[in-house]
Amino acid sequence: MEKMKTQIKKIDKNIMGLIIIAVLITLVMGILQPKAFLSVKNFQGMGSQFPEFGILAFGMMLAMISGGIDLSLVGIANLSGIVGAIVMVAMGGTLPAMLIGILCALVVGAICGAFNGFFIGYLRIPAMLVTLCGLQLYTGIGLIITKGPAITGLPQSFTLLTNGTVLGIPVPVVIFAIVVVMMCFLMKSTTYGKELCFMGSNHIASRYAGINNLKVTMITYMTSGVLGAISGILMVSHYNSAKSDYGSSYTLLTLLIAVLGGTHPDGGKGKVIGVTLAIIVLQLVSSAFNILRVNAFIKTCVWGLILIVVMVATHLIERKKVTR
Amino acid sequence: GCGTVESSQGTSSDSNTSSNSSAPSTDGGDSKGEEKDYKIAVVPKLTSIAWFQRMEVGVKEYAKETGVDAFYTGPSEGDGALQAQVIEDLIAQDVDAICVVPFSTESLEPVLKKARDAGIVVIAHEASGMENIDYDIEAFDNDEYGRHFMEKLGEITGGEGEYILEVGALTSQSHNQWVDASRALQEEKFPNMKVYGDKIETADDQSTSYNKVKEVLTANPSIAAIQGSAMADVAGAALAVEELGLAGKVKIAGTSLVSVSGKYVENGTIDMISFWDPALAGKAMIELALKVLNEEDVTTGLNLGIEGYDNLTLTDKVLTGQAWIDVTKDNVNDPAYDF
Amino acid sequence: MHKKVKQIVSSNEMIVAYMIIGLSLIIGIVNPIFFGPQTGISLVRAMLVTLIFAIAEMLVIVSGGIDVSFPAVACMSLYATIKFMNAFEIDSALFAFAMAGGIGLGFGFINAVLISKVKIPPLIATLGVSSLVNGATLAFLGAKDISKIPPNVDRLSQQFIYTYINQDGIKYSLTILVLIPIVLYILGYFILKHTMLGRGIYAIGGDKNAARIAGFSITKIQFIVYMTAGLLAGIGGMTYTILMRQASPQVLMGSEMMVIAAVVIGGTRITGGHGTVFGTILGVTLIALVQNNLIMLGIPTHFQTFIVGLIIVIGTVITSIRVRHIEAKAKI
Amino acid sequence: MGDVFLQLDGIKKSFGGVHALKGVDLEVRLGEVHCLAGENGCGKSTLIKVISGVHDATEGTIIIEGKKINKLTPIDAIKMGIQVIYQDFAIFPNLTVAENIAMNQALMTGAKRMDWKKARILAKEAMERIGVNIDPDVLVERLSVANKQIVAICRAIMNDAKLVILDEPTTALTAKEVERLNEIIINLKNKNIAVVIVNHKLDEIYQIAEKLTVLRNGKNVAHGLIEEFDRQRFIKCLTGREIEEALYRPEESKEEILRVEHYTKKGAFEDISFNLHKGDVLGITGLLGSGRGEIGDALFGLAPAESGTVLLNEKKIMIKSVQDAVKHKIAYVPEDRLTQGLFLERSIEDNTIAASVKKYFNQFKLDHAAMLETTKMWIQKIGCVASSPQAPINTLSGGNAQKVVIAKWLNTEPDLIILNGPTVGVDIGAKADIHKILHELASQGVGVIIISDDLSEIIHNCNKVIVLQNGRIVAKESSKDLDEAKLSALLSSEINKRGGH
Ligand SMILES: Nc1ncnc2c1ncn2[C@@H]1O[C@H](COP(=O)(O)OP(=O)(O)OP(=O)(O)O)[C@@H](O)[C@H]1O
Ligand SMILES: Nc1ncnc2c1ncn2[C@@H]1O[C@H](COP(=O)(O)OP(=O)(O)OP(=O)(O)O)[C@@H](O)[C@H]1O
Ligand SMILES: [Mg+2]
Ligand SMILES: [Mg+2]
Repeated sequence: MEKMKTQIKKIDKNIMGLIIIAVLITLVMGILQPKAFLSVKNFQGMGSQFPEFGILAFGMMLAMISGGIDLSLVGIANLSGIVGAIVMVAMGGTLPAMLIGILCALVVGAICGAFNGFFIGYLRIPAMLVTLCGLQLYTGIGLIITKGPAITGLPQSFTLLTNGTVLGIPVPVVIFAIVVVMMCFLMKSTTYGKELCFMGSNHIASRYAGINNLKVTMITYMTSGVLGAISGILMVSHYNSAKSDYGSSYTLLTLLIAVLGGTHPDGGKGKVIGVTLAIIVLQLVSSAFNILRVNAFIKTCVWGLILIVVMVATHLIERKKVTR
Repeated sequence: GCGTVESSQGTSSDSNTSSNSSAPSTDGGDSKGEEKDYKIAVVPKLTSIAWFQRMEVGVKEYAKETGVDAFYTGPSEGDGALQAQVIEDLIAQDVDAICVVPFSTESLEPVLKKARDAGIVVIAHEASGMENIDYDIEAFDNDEYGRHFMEKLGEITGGEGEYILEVGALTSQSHNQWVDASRALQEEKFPNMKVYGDKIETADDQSTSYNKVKEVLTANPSIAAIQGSAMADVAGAALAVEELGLAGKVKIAGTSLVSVSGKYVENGTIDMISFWDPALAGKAMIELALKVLNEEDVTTGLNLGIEGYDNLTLTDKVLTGQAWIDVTKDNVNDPAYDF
Repeated sequence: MHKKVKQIVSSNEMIVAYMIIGLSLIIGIVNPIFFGPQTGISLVRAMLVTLIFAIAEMLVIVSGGIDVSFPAVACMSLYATIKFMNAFEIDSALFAFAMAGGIGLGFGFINAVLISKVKIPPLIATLGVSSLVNGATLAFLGAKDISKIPPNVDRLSQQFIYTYINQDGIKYSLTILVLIPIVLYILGYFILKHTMLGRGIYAIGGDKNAARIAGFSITKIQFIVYMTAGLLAGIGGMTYTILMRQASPQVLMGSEMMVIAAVVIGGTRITGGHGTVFGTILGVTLIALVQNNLIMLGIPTHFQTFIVGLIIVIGTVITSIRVRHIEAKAKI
Repeated sequence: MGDVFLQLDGIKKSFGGVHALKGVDLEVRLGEVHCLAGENGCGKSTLIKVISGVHDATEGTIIIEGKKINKLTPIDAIKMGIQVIYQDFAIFPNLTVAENIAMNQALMTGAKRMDWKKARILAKEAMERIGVNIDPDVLVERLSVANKQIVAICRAIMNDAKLVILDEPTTALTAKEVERLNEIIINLKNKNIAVVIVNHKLDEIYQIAEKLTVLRNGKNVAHGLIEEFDRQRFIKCLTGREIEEALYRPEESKEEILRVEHYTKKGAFEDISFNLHKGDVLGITGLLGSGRGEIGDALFGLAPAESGTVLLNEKKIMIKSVQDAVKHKIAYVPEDRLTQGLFLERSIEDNTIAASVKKYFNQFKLDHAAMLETTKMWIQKIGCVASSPQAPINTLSGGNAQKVVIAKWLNTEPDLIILNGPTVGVDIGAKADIHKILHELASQGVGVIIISDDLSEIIHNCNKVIVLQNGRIVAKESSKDLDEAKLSALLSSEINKRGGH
């Protein structure tokens, strides 16, 4: 019983930390800029921003739990967005066309993920290398398809997907919430979720336990790819166009979110709730910076700083735990 | 206005109209007395390059001199998605006007539509084809600007020889417009000149420009002139030309900044660079936004009281000025152009 | 002896060499201009800075780590140095390299602390430092390109050790800066192969635990490795500035991918412990060849990202499969 | 006998919560051959690592040549003349044989340069001393286990050490090589060098040792001159018990569970044929590198065999992957518990259900309650001492953790269970528990194969034994006809010449 309590305490520390940060930012901003920060509009504005990179961050989380990393997510997002957009435009922008376009995008995401998974799981090339190459390849294919310029001429109604609201809640937030629920289910209630954690904790032991590491790896990167595609679809809708270099700055951001959300860089550990909170915290920080008109470079600088500080803090906490 | 239309002559150095101190002159700005406290945001493509840092200088100056709450904010990287997010935040903050230089025009249409739906005035720059804007303001007519390079190159090469055209990206609308106009003029006015190969794409990167120009000069040593479009194009070209021992033999002109290509202009490897002052463009955007907010008339002949933007031509939603600056060996050391 | 020959002919290096030769033949057949001294000179110049970064990266990877912060560190080093020198009117090439190298060394130290002391995974630590350094450069030093390089420094770009003039009278000159990678690679070869420090780098990359037990100081070696990588990033940055005659705070960002790819294709195992100086040169050559001659092959611009990616994937897969092959071979 | 070189007093060492050493004393004199004995997992290797500065002792004092050492680092230890052959060799796979051998010397002298010529000469000399000949320029990752062990030995003996420690140096060696090693040890002793040797094989101990220290469960239980220990006392000290364990000798049955024929994997094992009847516990033994582990790996699909047939319950099956093996209800308890058997940071519950997650997926979700129930059931059934099913597995003692590894497989209800070193690092009590579980399984009709180099374990628990050398079966015996001495002779006799050197 004792142990269970301490364990609950341990889990909550990370999540508590994130909640405290979120509350602090809201408080400080509420005092400094109540009108700008606490307005419904501002929260709606945030709501149309974070789902894009938030959904990518879940892909990164899965890859990191498996003991790898997925640096190709942005490439996948854009490639699947491009394919989806082309299909929609080619089919005339009707509702079925949009649905088929979305489907195509998801399939492309899954294929790219399968490619990553194959090289990582079957050929056992380190994930970092594979996905770095993958980023280059998918971006390259995107460029070949578009020849550079953005694909436009998408049906106007498609922009509603991200620019509309449901009961005052931006549609992307609704989609994001669905993704969160599905991720929770995937991690908690499926065989795959359990096996993923096993493989990430100790991939040798998981092989010796009869877990099909190749299959788990394939599912991981394919899911990651599909999440990339969902994010890609959101971007296509948000920007009403598709291009091979949208969101190129999201890679670092997703990595930062995953680590901040308590995902262990060596694999095996990661919580959907932690990552969700980290996404929200980052969006709050970003929005606060914008309202305070902080120089964008400081933001880049601070992202790096947060990443390092989180890692150092984790290290210190863990060391204290060991010596105790 | 002080009326420095430095178009084709481009030699008058006008050191008296030092551009970084030129606030909107009073005759253009008298309408500002009665306005309420407007909040106007200026959003560049990205903040990490010299060009847009110069724009920031202009915005800050404007805010300081007029007391209007005009501010500069933007993404640190060239990424259409990031720029859109900045604008989302601005919409949430209830700004009165957004002045934007779109990184990728397509990706901004939906979010600018949102801004306009929220009653925000949207002024764009370098984005003449956009739909969801109030007005777009251009420093000059792109065709005219492109042609003036060929005038210069034709003149100094004596209208003979092959030349190459560089663009930052094959997808860049303005770059292509410049070189196309330039080529059209050459065919008409300098029939003995001939373009060599395709447009060269440099990805706005100096070393790419360097490497590609070098490759072309190797393949065809009879090149007589080079016209660049992106900021780094002529600098890279000049470096290649110098290294291959062809300085003076190959004439170079194109868009660039003194901070990028100044020394090649000074030593004569580059014959002329042209640019428009981003600081002034920033000021012009804000000034125009104010006029729209105050529901003043916007018609051809509009005078924003800013050098080069004092007699604008309106076609559709696009206002065009005559704000380009030519820099040659003679005026390269003018402190007014030191950016 | 016969066995040795066979070993060398089928070594990793030679496979890359075959790829280089094959590719050269194809380019040469499509465009005969390729075969000429100017190609060599241009290629060396295009590779020069990458070579400097590559040997640093190779060092780090052999030791069992990775460094993606070098582009940001290089940019900070070169930009801060030129700015400082202009502000205080210092005009010495030696100072330029010393200061740039020193700044790099400092960030290398930070990397080393995070990786060796705090035990952050190298990829994440250096990614964080990269973001930090890049943001700081732009926020605190500015974003403007500086073309005013102190004359004595700038002059280096016009010093050549060999000039070839073709029949059209075009000069192809080999810059004196090529001596930097040459010296570095000779030094690198010597240190890695013939000093205990070098063997220690391989040792900790091969088996950290065994290295600790054998009496190597892992911390010390990691500090040396990451600080050297920082130093070389600074020197590489300064070299780039001199070559391009311009100091820009962002230019090198994003070059880490190609450098890592070049190192891996050159036979360095990303898991550490294996890699040679010669292989690294070949890896850089192969990538430079692909990057700089796609136009000669007439491949459209929008295909280039993909083709470069494809070559890297092929190179990586070949290296990885070879590793598996060696591991599966019967033991003696 | 010479002066006291090393003295340890009350050394304690714990890893997290596991107490590997609970107060050990040791005295080693120059010129003596001192044997450190004890069952698997009693803390011998840990003690050695404390002496060589790899581990910091949690408590206790180390006195070397009369000087009290406060903090000992590996390089200090080397400089003080302590050379070690570690049980896991601790050599560099990515470096050449010559380098591996010469490395310590260079580090000890604090050399800055790597002298390749000298390294080769030194390596050749060292190898000549034990009469082997391995190409000094080949990378160690290309070597077989036996040759790796030889490299480790060469590295330790070539220096002018004052104390040479050998942690189970003969696990992969043939009788002849063992003889050579013994000669070298005598040589060292004659040079007034102290030698500490860890060994499980009683015969080898009696051949060479002068002094004996016995550890049990992280504590000293006896020490003295070897003459003071007859075999019986020795065994009693080791195990802590007077009477020998009961032998497992079931009745012969005709019902065949497993038949393996001409099983071959190049470089690992060749032409292996055996069968297993209902009630049988089959023992597979051999030296390190003899292919004993590889047969287990192959039957579990980890490194599938290339040819041969396997019949399980009279049906021919193909095992090309772990999934095939799992599908045919084969279970495998791996050799290295820490890296292959356990998910160290995860809970007991997770570790228990790791191989059978699928069972708990019904009605579109995982049944967490059922998982917990199962875990509790197994904790009880196997007699695992644990505070809660949620406790991380690394808080358990070695024996209890091993029980969980076995429970993990039993939860899959296997038809055949293969255990590679089932009781390494497990204390007597737990060991007996585990053996009891295995006997029960066998009598219930589950095929049980024990792969082990613990000869007493094999003789006591298996009714059939096969002995391997260089991947071939050299003896198939019923354990009725065997005793430890005979089995030991079979292991290292040179029936099958080793290739390579
Ligand atoms: N971190 C811990 N928290 C709670 N109990 C622990 C912890 N670590 C060990 N224990 C318990 O303390 C006891 C002593 O552990 P130790 O590893 O010394 O056992 P042991 O005597 O060596 O047993 P074995 O022979 O099975 O390895 C065990 O019962 C173990 O379950
Ligand atoms: N690094 C470690 N972390 C946790 N536990 C450890 C570690 N090293 C050893 N142990 C534990 O300490 C105990 C003693 O192990 P040690 O290796 O010293 O045994 P040993 O007597 O050498 O056994 P063997 O005869 O099998 O070699 C074992 O229970 C083992 O599981
Ligand atoms: Mg041991
Ligand atoms: Mg124990």
